Formats: sequence, structure tokens, C-alpha cells
Amino acid sequence: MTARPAGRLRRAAVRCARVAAFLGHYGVQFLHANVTVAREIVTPGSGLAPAVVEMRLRCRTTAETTVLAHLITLTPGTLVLEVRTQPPTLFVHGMHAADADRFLGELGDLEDRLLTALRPPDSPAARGTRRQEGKP
Amino acid sequence: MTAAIAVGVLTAGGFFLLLRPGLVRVTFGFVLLGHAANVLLLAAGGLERREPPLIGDGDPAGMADPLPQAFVLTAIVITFGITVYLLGLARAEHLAGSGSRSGAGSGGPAESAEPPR
Amino acid sequence: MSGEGGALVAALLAMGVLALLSPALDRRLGRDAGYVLAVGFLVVAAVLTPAASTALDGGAVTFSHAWTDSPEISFTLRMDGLATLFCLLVLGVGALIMAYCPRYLTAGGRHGRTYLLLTLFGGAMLGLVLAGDLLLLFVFWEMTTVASFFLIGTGGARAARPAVRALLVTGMGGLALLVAMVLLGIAAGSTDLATVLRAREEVLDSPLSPAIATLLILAAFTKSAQVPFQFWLPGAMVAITPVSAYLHAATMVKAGIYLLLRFSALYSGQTGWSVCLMGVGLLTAVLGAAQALREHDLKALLAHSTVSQLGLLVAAIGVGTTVALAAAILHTFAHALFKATLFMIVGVIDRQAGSRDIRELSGLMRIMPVTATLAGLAGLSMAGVLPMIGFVSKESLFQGFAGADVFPGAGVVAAALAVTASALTFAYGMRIFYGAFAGPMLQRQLHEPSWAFIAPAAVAAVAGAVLGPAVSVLDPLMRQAVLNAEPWAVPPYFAFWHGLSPELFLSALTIASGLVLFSERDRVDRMLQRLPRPDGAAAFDRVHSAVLGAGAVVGRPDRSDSTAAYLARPAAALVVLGCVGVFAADGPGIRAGAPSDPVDWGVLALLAMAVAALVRTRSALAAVSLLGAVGLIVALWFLLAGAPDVALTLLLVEVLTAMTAAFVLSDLAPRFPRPRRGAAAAALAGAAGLVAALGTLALTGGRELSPAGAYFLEAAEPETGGRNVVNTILVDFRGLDTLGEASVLAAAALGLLLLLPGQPDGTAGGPRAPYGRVLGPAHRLLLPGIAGLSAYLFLRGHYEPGGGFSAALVAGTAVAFGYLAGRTGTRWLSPRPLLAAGLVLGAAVGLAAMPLGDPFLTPFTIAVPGGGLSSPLLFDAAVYLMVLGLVVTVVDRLGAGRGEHR
Amino acid sequence: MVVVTVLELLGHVLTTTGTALVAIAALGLIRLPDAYNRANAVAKAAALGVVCVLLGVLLLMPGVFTAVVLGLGVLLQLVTTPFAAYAVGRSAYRSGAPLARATHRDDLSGAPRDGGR
Amino acid sequence: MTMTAVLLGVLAVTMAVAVWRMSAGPTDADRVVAVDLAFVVFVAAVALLAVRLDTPAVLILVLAATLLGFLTTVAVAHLLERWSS
Amino acid sequence: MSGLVLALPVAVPLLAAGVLVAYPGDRRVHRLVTSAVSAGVLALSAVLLAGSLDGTVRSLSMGGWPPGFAIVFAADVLSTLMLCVSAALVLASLAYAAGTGDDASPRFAPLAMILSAGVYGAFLTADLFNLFVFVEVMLVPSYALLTMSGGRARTAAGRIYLTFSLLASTLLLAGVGLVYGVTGTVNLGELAGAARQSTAVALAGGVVLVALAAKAAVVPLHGWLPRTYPEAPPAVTVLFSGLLTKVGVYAIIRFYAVVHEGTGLRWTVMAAALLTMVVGVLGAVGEREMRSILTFHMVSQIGYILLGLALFTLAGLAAAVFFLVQYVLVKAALLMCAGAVETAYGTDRVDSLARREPLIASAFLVSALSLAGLPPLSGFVAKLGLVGAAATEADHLAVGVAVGVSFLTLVSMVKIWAGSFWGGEDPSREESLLRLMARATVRPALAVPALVLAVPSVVLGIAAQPLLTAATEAAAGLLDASAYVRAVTR
Ligand code: NA
Ligand code: NA
Repeated sequence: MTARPAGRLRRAAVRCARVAAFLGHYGVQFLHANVTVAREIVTPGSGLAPAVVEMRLRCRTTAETTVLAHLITLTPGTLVLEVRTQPPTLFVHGMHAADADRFLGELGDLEDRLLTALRPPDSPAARGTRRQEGKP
Repeated sequence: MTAAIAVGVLTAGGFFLLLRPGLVRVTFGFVLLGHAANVLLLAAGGLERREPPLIGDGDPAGMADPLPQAFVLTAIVITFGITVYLLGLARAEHLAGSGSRSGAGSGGPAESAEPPR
Repeated sequence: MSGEGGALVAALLAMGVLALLSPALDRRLGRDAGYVLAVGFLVVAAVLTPAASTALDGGAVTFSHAWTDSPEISFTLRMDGLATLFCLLVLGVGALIMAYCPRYLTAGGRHGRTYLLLTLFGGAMLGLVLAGDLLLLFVFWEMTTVASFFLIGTGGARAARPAVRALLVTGMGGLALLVAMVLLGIAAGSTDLATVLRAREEVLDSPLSPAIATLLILAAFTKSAQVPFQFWLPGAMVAITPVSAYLHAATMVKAGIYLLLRFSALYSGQTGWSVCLMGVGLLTAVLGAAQALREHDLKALLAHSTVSQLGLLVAAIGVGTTVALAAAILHTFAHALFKATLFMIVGVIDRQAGSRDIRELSGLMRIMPVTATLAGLAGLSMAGVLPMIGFVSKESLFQGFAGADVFPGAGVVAAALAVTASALTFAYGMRIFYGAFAGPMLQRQLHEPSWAFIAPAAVAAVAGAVLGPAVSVLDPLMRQAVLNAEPWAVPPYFAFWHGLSPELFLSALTIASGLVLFSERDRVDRMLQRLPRPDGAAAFDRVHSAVLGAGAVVGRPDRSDSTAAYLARPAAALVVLGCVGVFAADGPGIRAGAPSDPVDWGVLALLAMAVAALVRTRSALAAVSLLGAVGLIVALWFLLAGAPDVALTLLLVEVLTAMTAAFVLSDLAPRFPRPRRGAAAAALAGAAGLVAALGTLALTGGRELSPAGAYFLEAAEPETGGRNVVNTILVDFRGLDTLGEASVLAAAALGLLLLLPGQPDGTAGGPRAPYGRVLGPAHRLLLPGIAGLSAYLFLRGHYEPGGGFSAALVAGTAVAFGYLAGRTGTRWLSPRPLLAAGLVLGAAVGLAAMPLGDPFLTPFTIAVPGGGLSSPLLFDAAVYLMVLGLVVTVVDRLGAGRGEHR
Repeated sequence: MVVVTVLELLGHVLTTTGTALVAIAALGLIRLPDAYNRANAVAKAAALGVVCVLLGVLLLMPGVFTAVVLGLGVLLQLVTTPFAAYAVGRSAYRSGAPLARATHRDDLSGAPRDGGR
Repeated sequence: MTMTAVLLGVLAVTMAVAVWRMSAGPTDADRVVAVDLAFVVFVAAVALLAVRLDTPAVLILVLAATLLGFLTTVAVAHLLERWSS
Repeated sequence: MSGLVLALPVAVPLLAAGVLVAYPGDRRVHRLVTSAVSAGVLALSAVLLAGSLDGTVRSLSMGGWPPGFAIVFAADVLSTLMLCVSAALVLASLAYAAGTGDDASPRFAPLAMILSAGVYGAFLTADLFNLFVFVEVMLVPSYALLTMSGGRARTAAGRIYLTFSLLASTLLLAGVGLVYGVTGTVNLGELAGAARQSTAVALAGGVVLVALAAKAAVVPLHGWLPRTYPEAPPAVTVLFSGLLTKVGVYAIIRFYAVVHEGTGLRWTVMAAALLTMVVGVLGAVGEREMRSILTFHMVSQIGYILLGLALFTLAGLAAAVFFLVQYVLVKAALLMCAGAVETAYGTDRVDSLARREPLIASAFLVSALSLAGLPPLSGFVAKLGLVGAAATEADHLAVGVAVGVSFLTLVSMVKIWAGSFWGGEDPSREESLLRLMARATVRPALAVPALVLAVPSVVLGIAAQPLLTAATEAAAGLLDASAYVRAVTR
């Protein structure tokens, strides 16, 4: 309430930049995934290694969960099959998940980037950009 | 020619479904017959002129006869009203029936014999 | 209208009034009401007396009043000699029966209905004999049929079947009479009876003549109980005795005799007519008499006797000579007297002794001498014994039969059969008297009935005895009647004693044979009882139930529960029509083919594939999906045909239909039942498809733009300001179609509300909705967009694809989406306000032009700040409301299925 | 002689690419081994394809109306596709559609269901 | 405009594939996927037809069809879940 | 009176329906509004009828657009006569529904209003596509009313009725489309005589006629009617009996007279008429329940009306129109009697009604005898007219069939009378006798409408001439449609 206009402006600029950066990253990933899946389809033989993996979330609000699930699903090759709230969990079907942990890691990376983009710049949750295994 | 064949295909398919048991399939048959009638109506207006009848959007000399289009719109909406009522009847018939799951649409006693998968 | 003509109407009216009064009389006087009615009958007779005297002078009293013009029925009454004779029977015997009723009917009971029906019947019979118009005659004829049905029905529950038999047999004859009258009217060029009867040459020359004669005979035979229709008469004896006495002695059955006598003026002497009447009449006479001779129930005996006597009358009319006709007329009169007496006496015996069976009755002569005497008088008359009137009439009949000249030897055959019948008559006459009155006295407690009870019978019996020797008293009446039946005749004078004539010899032979039959009665009886009984009633019942059974067979396909049984028929009709069309294919106006675009073929191939998959699948989900796919493909076809509005609306409708189907299917099994008789259905469907394709090919696409289409393209923008011509047609030029169609949706919504009563736990969706967690945000995100799209389509519909329907359907998808996302609707977004507002707005906008003197739905503009609000837009808004109302209803009532309640 | 502007050329390239992507998705519908892989590949590939087609059409028919409508169309496509894919995937799993044999891990099988949906 | 005609032909084939998958299954989930694809194909086809017919007004169908495709897919998936619940 | 009022019979009931949907609460208000609207339409149509007897045809171009492009309403003797009799029937049915309690739902009155608007519109319109629309406006409420109170039997009947009607409607739409395809117009006036000049129009018109025949329950497209009507609530059966198939018959008559000018299909129409008469009456004879017998009879009565059309002479058409008008009232009275018995006793397997229910018995008797064509009732005049017209044309087969069917009608009426009104012999009726012991009786609210509708049977028989005059005028308008054509194309 007492925040100065300049500070608000700065924070807004930071957020916009973070969102833009995230969108850029996501766009690249999205196109890449499209190419991967298209190649999988048109090339003979099967390079598929499908798996359904459980992904614990750091997302706390419905909006965060929704956006994350949305983005994962929009990407070719990954598909959310189920959303659980207690604890927040996604079950994700991956077409190329031969190494499930690596697959989960990629998803976690996306989540981290998303939360960074979505949460206010001074929010403590947004600081730690690396996912910490074992902690809820 | 294509319009006639389309009408024929839709009519044949529609009548075939009409003669099957099960109210839902009968309803689908009516949807096909409705398509057939609508294609026929548009064909009745003549298919040489195919520009949408939107004044200012093209050459009026090439615009399709708008009257059959108005007829088709009216007919589509009427058929929609009746179709959903028919589906409501399927629901009501199911509710009035044994209470267990009968066949997909209960078009007569012969159909409740089919067990759910 | 002469005064006497008025008397005819007055007489008929009086009968009607008497009938209507009779229930009141019964309430006031009880069973004694009959005496009042008897007096009434006599008064009516008195009213007719002046007319009768005119008739007997050779004139005819007529009254005429147009009833209808086309078909022409004239209310014409005409009283001539023949009519006078029958009036005398109807009213005279009627008065006696009415006077007989009070003592016969039970005291304290309600008899208003019986009196009413009897009097009505008398009135109908009077009308029948007085009718001077062919169709009026039919009218009264049928009225006697109906009245007799209910009179027989007074016999209680067991009378129902006999009453039905009598009604149907005589009703069949009545319809024959109707056709006869219609054809006769055509053949003679008039329906006026007198005119027709004068047109003998025209009628006989007409090709319709044989048909008319046959139908007349059929009508007369059913009414007068001739073989093979005779069975209804004995069956009708379940009626109470006064009814039997009136109907079967003097009136109902004599209607057939009257008809034959009346139309003798046309057909008398025609070979076919004569042969038919004589053959059937004599056969009936002999069979009826033989049947009578083996009956034990006195009433049944009298019934068969009546059949037999009617046979003699019919045969005599068939002979057609003046002598024979005169005899028939006299015997009609005589029969009425003796048969009425006998019926009444049987009723007396029944009431006094409690039985009518001659095996139970015996020795009543000693207890009831007066009754016995009267029975004897009537019996002698029936048997044709001196000096009764029956003797005179029978002598005349023999004379008539002997003179038959239809074919060589006809006279001998006819006379022989007549003698046989008469001998049997003598024998059963003896059987009646001997059976009831002779023998030892068994019931000592019995006594003579009160004089009031037997007085009516006494009058008839005495009249029959007195009028024998004094038969010449009847000459004026009889001669005039004969003249009316055969206008060219020279009628004879009746004589009591003809001297030692051949007829006297035949009478003697009759009596002798009768005595032999009587004396050998035990052997005769045994022999007769061994003979097979022709049971016409059973045969009739068999035919009757066969007809009912045939009806059940005819109706069986229409009791099916399967829709296919009904829907196959229009398909077949279409195929038949197509076959007709193929034969007419080179007729004027048939041409082939609309042109097609190459892309069309691609769409067509897809369509065929999708339809084929749709009809083959047994998976409900596949069916829903394929139905949607077909919708998409057809929408593409519409786009190619230049109909974006249609494509848009179709798409929306298609999706809402598929969603509704999905709601409904969620209650049902995912697999459709295994079909049967697929080949037949496929063949029929294929044929229908072929016909539809050929029809479309031949009957569309071969002409220039229609004048209406050209007008709309040209006038849309200048006249309405709209640029989307289709939309201007919907809301401006043909708004009435649109109003009707929106009303259809409103009705469908109301119907769904009625069919599927609301769930007690309120609106659909809510917390049970399936995708709340994830679709909720999607709904929030998309709702403004959908609302915007809807508003855009609505507001721009006059100019671009869109309009009330599609806008509302888009809004409807939001409602459906909201349901799937678990969002409850607001209160105003419920069916009732939407439908009510739509209906009121639509009709009101249309009506608003009328106070200004403009036709319904004339467009106008309301000035509002910032521009004008045009009535077409308001009208489109009404459509919008009703369409949305339906979608909301569908989601509300079909969305929540059984699965929700778990 | 056909004169093709750069914009038109780009438009044609985009529509062709888009159509190719849609066609590839269709091929995936044929080739991929189970419903999950099909859902995973098809909807998304097709979505990108349709976006390309829409953008190409915008270039072929430039205009304000076209831009607004197609822009909204692209946005709508990107917003709705994942929701639809999620619905498909979830219903596939809940209805017991079998996973392809190649699927080496299924954490969802045996995972407890929670109260929220 | 031959270009769009060729592309429309390709889309027709993809629609045929979708129809085939709807019919062939094997699971109902496959059919739902096919429904999704069918709508996508339809949207692309409408856009190309707008070019072919040179009628931008037709593009309004793109919006409607995208929305409807989404709803249809969700509704059919919903049906599938209701059967298995 | 100007043609402007012709829109009122459609607009006012729709407006009333909207108002009644908005105020679902008070049943008395609903009764008042529906009765007032129906009485108003009756009065208006009576005035219109009186004004059209001199051959005047009023017309109204909707929206004031030029005829040929606008939808045109036209009122000649035939349409106003139909309007009169249907408004009267709606009024009577509403009164009857108040008696049976079938109007208990707040949806009943609006649906009845929409239905009646559709019927009136179908009688008035001179536009083929608009006819299709109004037929639907009439039918969709009828689906709802038929299945009103649910239950297995009723929904099964509703399924058959609805699907069949929908198929017929689709055929009608296709037929209208084909007519437009050949001629480029759907205005009846512009189509006058078209089928005579062009085989193509005749064939397209044939599709329309087949569809209308299905709606009118012409054999062999009749089965749905006897199967479904008896399942409807009693008041609804009455309402349907007088309106729905009659619209089909009316449309057949109008279309055949104007477009085919009575030629071309004469033998087909005659064959259909005779077959319909025979099959209908046999089916009736074979039925057991009162309402089933009565509804199967409708089929045969449709045949009688078509017979007059097939003859296509002044006398034949006049007789057909007379038949149509009087029979609507007669059949409604009979169905009211049957429904009253069912409502009071809960079954129609009862007996001794003649004794127990004198009012119902009288109403039934008069109407049944009229239906069977017995003099001096209205049915007699009607059948005599038809028989006479057929005999004049020397069509003796038709005469024979008409008379034979009349006889079988008598058979079936007597079956009802002997079984239910006399009865008492059948031991299987013990149960119904027990019910009778419960002293159930038909309330006057149910008996009075039946009695009132029985009165026209007598009046139109004894004083047949005014209606005959009107019917003849209507027939003249059908034989020479030029005045009608001028009015709708002017
Ligand atoms: Na319309
Ligand atoms: Na009817």
C-alpha cells in the first residue's frame, strides 16, 4: 500500500521480462518437441519409450497447477493424465521417457521456470530456482 | 450429381438406422435424414451460383439462391428441437423402465437383453 | 300444404310427443301409463281419419318440406290406401298392446323406457309407411331398426346377443335399402316416391334396375326374417311379450312386406323378382312351420310361426298377380290380428302359470275358459278355418298361388308348398291349443286373469272372428291398397264364401293333412326332433367372430412396440413413389442434374465413408463421434454451396445434439444391441436412398434463379438495410417461419420440462460436475470470449453470417460448457423466464404493427437515444431467448443423469 | 503469368506447413501404438498445424477482420487444445484403455485416488 | 487457387483417417482422439475454403469450430468416464 | 373485416402461451386465459366464415411484403370452416381437461396454446414451407402432451408417435424442397395447376402428398395412430383426434385441389381412400378397449373424407367437407365418453353403463349412431352425401365399400355398447364389477362436455342445410380455385 510507484513499476518490468523469457524458453521447447514427435511419426520403426510418471509439485495455487498442467499437455510428447491435490501431484504420460528420472527432471525444470515467471519477484518461493528433492 | 449422391447416401444411411432397434440410433438416423433433406433443399435452389448471399462481399450475379438457405436454417433448428426431445424421451423411457441399464436406447423389449460390456 | 297434409305431420309429431311424455307418465301413473298411451294412439288414428278417407277415395294426402338440398332429402309424407292399411295396423295393434302392457308389466317397476321405446317405435313405423320420399323412407326404416334393438334389449342381460344379431342383420338390410334408394333416385331422376313409382318404364330400362331389385329384396328379407336371415326373429323372443307382440305381429317384420308391396308397382311381374320372392318365401313358409311344429316354448313356436307366415306373404307378393297381391294384403291384416292375439295370450299364460312350455302346461281350459276361447278363436284364424278372417285370407292365398304363371307349372308347385305350410300351420295351431289348454289340470291354484289383462286380446280375437264373415267391410281399404301396389290392376272383391272352388278343396286338404299330423303328433314330433336344427344364430355368431378375428389380424401389425415396424412403411411408400417416377421419367419437366465442383467429390467420398462407418458401428461412442463427423462434412458441403450461415448453424446444432446424445447415452450401455434382420433393413434403406438420389437428380438444379430468390438478393439491402440476405429472409421477409420455428423450440423445452421433472437437489452441474478442478479455470477464461462471440453474431447477423439462432446456440455452448465445468447458472438463466420472454416478445413485436393498420410482422423502428431500435432486431432477440431457453432446459434436464446420483 | 507477392508466398508456405503437420498428426493416429501416445502426439501436432494454417490464411487474405478473427482463433486453439487433451488422457486411463506394451513404467496404477477431481 | 485445392485434398485424406479411427477404435479413447483431430481438420479446411471462396466472413466459423471441437471432445470424454465410473 | 385479422389466430395463442409460461401458479388463470383465447378465435373464425360464404377470399401478406415473396395467409370457406370447428374443439377439450385433471401441470396450457396456434396457422397459410413450419408447431407440443405424465406405456407410445411424425415431417420437407426445385416457388397460388402441366411437379407433389398421407394416417401409413392415441391422457386424445390428422387431411385436400386440380392421381387417391376405409374399420372391429376401437376408427373416417376428394365432384367434395366437420365433433364426443369412463372407473372394462351413467350413455349413443351413419344424425347426411356422389359417378365399388364399412362401423359401435353399456355376462369382468361396487361415477364435469359435443350430431343431422350450404361453397372453391389463387398471388 505504501510502496512507491517507481518500485511497483520496476517489479512489473521484472515480471514482464521473466514471463517473456519463460515464453521464449517454452516456445523453443514447444517447437523442438513438435519436431521430435513429427520425426517419430514419419520415420519408420519405433523409438518410443512411453511411461506414466508421478510428479510431485511445488505449485500451491490452483492457477499455478492449471497453468503448469496446461503447458505440459500443450507440449507434444507429454500429457497429463491425472491431477491430484493432496499432495499436489501430476501424473504425466511421456512418449520418450526411457530415463524416467531425467524426464521428471525436465518437467521439474519447466515447473521451476514457470514459478519464477509467475510469482512476485520478492516472493521467497521464487528465489530458489532449483528443485529440492525430498521436500514437499 | 454430387448433391444427388449425397442425398442418396444420407437417406440410405438414415433409413437404415431408423430401422434398427434402439431409440438413440433411430435419433441418429433422423439426424442423417435431416442432413439429406437440407442438402436436397440447397440443391433445389440450384448449385451453379455458389457465392454466399452477402451483399457487398461479391458479385450478386454469382450469389446462391438465399431462400433455400433460409428454409434449411429453419428446418435445422426445428429438427434440433425435436431431436433433443427424442433424446429426452430416450432418457424418460430408460427411467420408466426396469431401472437397470438397458441397451443403448430402449427401442422395445427385445433390446434390454443385451448386457453392458 | 293442405290441412290433411298437416294432419300427417301432426300425427308423427304426436307420436314423438307421446314418446317423450311416457317417462313422465310412468313416473306419475306407474305401469298404468300404458292406458294413456293407448288412448294417445287412438287419438293419432283419429287425427289421420280424414286423410284416410281421402286415401280410400283414391286420392293421396301429401305433405312436403325440403330437408336438405344436396344430398337431396325431402320431408315428404304421403298417405294412400296402402299406407292407410299399415297405419291401421300400427296404430290399432299399437293401441291394443299399450292397453295390454299395464297388466303385463310388473307393478311398482319403472317402465318409462319401455313405453318410450314402444311409442318411438310406433312413430318410426308410422313414418315409414307414410314416407313419400325414398330417403325419408330409409330414415324411418333405420329408426325402426334402432328402436327394435333397444326394445329387444329390454329383455335384460341375456337379450344382448339376440339384440345385436337382430340389429346387425336388419342393419345390413337397411344399408342395402339405402343403396337401393340412392340408385333408384338416380335411375328415376327423382327421390319423390310417387314420381318414382310412376316411372316404371325408366327404372326397368335402367341398367341399375337388377341391382335395385336385388337390394330391395335383400332389405325386405332381412327385415321380414326370410331364409337365410330368419334366425334373428326367434332369437328376439327374449324381449318382453308386448314387444314381441307389437314388433313381430304387426309392425317391424311387416316393414319388409310393406316395402315389397310398395315397390311391386315397379317390379311386380318381373321374372327375377317373382322367382326370388316365391322361392324364398315358400321355402321360409315350410321351414318356419316345420320348425314351429317342434317347439315346446309357446313364444318360440309363435316366432317360427311368424317366420312361416311372412314367407307366405312374401311368396304371394312374388306371384305378382292382382289376386295374389290382394291376398297378401288381406293376409297381412289377418295375420296381425291373430298373431297379436296369440302373443298376448301367451303372455297371459306366462304371467298366470309361470311358464310357456307346453310340457309343463296342461288343462288350463278349465281354469281359464275365456282365455282358452280367445286362444281358440285366434288359433282357428291362423289355421285358416271357417269362419275366421284367416280362412278368407288363406283361401285367397291359395287362389293366388294356384294362379302363379311365372313359369309353366309354377302354380301347382306354389300351391302344393303353400298347402304343406298351411297343413303344418294347422298342426302347430292345434299343438298350441292342445298343449296349453287340454289335458289334466295340474295347477289348481291358478285362475282366470283379470278382464283388463285379456281385454286387448279379446278385441283382436273377436275382430278376427267377426271380420271373416263381414270381410266385405274391408273391401274399400283392401281394394285401394291393391291399387296402390299395382296401379294397373283391377282389384277383386273379397268374399267370405267362394262356393265349391278349387281353393276350398285346398283348404279341406290342408285341414285334413293338419289333422293327420296332429293325430300322429308323437311320431311327427320324434321325427322332427331328429331332423337337424338349422342354427342360423350360431352361423351368424361364427361369421361375426370371424369378422372380429379378421379385424384383430388386420390390426396386429399396429400393436407392435418396435419403431421399425412403423417407420418401414413410409420408406416403402417412398420406394413405390420412386418406381412410379421412373416410369414417368420422360414426362415433361423432368431433367437431370445439378453441376458439381471437383472438391464436391472429395467431400462426397468422405461423407459416404463416414455414413457407412456410422451405420455399421455397434459402439455408442463411435456412433456419436461419427455423427459429429458427418455433421462436419455436411457443413463443409454447405460452405462449398455458398451457405455459411447454414454451415455455422449446422455445426452448432450438431455439437449440441452430440452433447445431448452423450448425456443420454451415459445412462445406457456402451454397445448397441445386436441387430436382427439387417439384410431387409439394408435393402429397404438402400432402395430409399436410390429413390432419393434419383429424385434429387431429376427434380432439382435445372432451372434459373427463382423469382423469389432474385427478389431477395435485389431487395434485401434497400428494403431492410441488411446485407446478409439469408438473415433478412429470416427476420424480415419470412419472419413468420422463424416465429413458428422458435415456438417449436419453446414447445420442445416445455415438453422436456414436463417429461423429465426436475431433480429435487436443484440445478445440474454443481459440485458433482466432472471436470470442475481443471475445466473451471478454462470456463472462466473462455466465458467472456464466448459471450463476446455470441453478442457479435447476434448484432452483426443482419450483415454477416450469424443472427439470433447461431448467437443463441453459441451462448448455449457456454451453458453446456458451464455444466461440464461445474458452474451453476444464474437464476435468470433458467428455462421459464427465457421461454416466456421469447414467446411474448416474438408475438408482441409481430402484433405491434397491427394497431397502425400494417400486417403482422411489418418491420418498424423505435427511436431510442443514439439511434433506432429496429423491430427485426427485437424479433431476432425473441428467437435468441427461445433457443437459449431450450439449450438451458436440455442441460438442466438431460445433463444430470443417473450416474450423478451415485 | 502469376504474380506472387512475398506475403502470398509466405502464406502458401505456412498453409502448406500447417497442412503437412495436420497430415503428420493423422499419420500418427494410424501409426502410434496406443490411445495415450495418439492423444499425446496427435492433438498437439495438429494444433500447431492449424495455427500455421490460420497464420498463412491471414497472409493470403490480409485485413482487420481477418486479423482479429484469426488471432482469436490461434489463441483459442492454444488455450483449448491442452484441456481437451487432458480430458482425453484422463478418460482413457479411467476407462481402462490399455497402455502399449512398450510402456515401461506406470506410477498411476495403484496410486490412491483423492477426493478432489 | 490450385494450391489450396491440393491442401484441401490432403485435409480430406486426414479427415478420412480420423473417420477410420472413430470407426475402428479399438478403444473408445482412440475415438475421442479422432474426434479431436476431426475438428482440427475442419478448422483448417474452413480457413482454406475462406481463401478459396474469397469470403473472409466465413472465417467466423473458425472461432466457432475451435470452440465446439473443444466442447465436443470434452463431452465425449465425459461420456467415457461416466460409463467407467 | 380486413385481412389483417388473419394473423390473430396464430399470434394471440403464442402470446398467451408466453404469458402462461411466465405465470405458472394459478390453474384458474390458465383456464380463463386459454378459454378466452379459444373463444375469441372461435368468434373471429365464425365472423370470417360468414363473410366468406359469398365466395370472398380474404388474404394477408405477412410483413406487408409483396405476395409471392411474403408468406400469405388466406381465408376461404374451407379454411374458416376448419378454423371454426378446431377452435370449438380446443375449447371443448380444455373444458374436458379441466374435468379429467389433465391440465394439472402448468405446462399444459402453454403447450395447448402453441399446438392450437400451429393448427390455425396450418389452416390459414397458403405457403407450402410455412405449412411445414406450422405442422411442426402443432406436432411438437403434441409430443409433449402425449407423453405428459410419463410411464412406460406412454413413453413407448410417444416414441412411436414421435419418430413416425418426424419421419413424415422430413418427407414433407423434402417434398417441399423438390417442389421448389422444380418450380422455384412455394406459394400455393403460383403452383395452381402446375402438376397438370408438368410431370416433375406431379412427382414432387407426390412426395408432399405421401408425407401428408402419413400425417393423416392414410393406409398403409396409418399404424401409428391406433397404436399411440389410446395411450394419451383422455383429454389429450380428444384434442388430438379433432386436430392433428385433420390438418393432414385438410392439407391433402387443399394441395390436391390447387396443385393437382383433381387430376392425375385420381385412381391412387381412390384406392387409398377405399383401402383406408376398409383397413381402418376392420382394425376397429378387432380392437378390445373402447378408446382403441374409437381411435382405429379415425383411420376409416379419413378414408371416407378422401373418397369425396377422389370423386372430385361438387357433391363429393361437399360431402367430404361436411363429413370432416361433423366427424371431428362426433369423434371428440365419443372419446370424451370413453375417457370419462376410464377416468372415473380407472378402466374401460366396465359394464351396465347404460343404467349407471345415463348422461354418458346418451352422449355415447347419439354419437355412436351418428358415426355409424344412422339417420337422422349428422353422420347419416355425410355418408349419404358420399354414397350419393359416388353412385352419381357410377363408382359402384366405392358405393359398396362405403356401405360395407358403414356396416362394420355399426358392428364395432354395437360391440362397445353391448360390452360396456349393457354387458354383465362375461365372468372375467368380476374385477370391474367390484370397482363398480365402489360407487365410482362419472362427474358432471366430464359428462357435460361429452353431452354438449353430442348435440351437433343431432342438430347437424336434422338441420343439416346450413352446414351443407357452407360445405358446398367450400367444394365450389376447391373445384374452381381461381378466387383463392387470385387472393394469394395478388
Ligand atoms: Na426461419
Ligand atoms: Na385425429
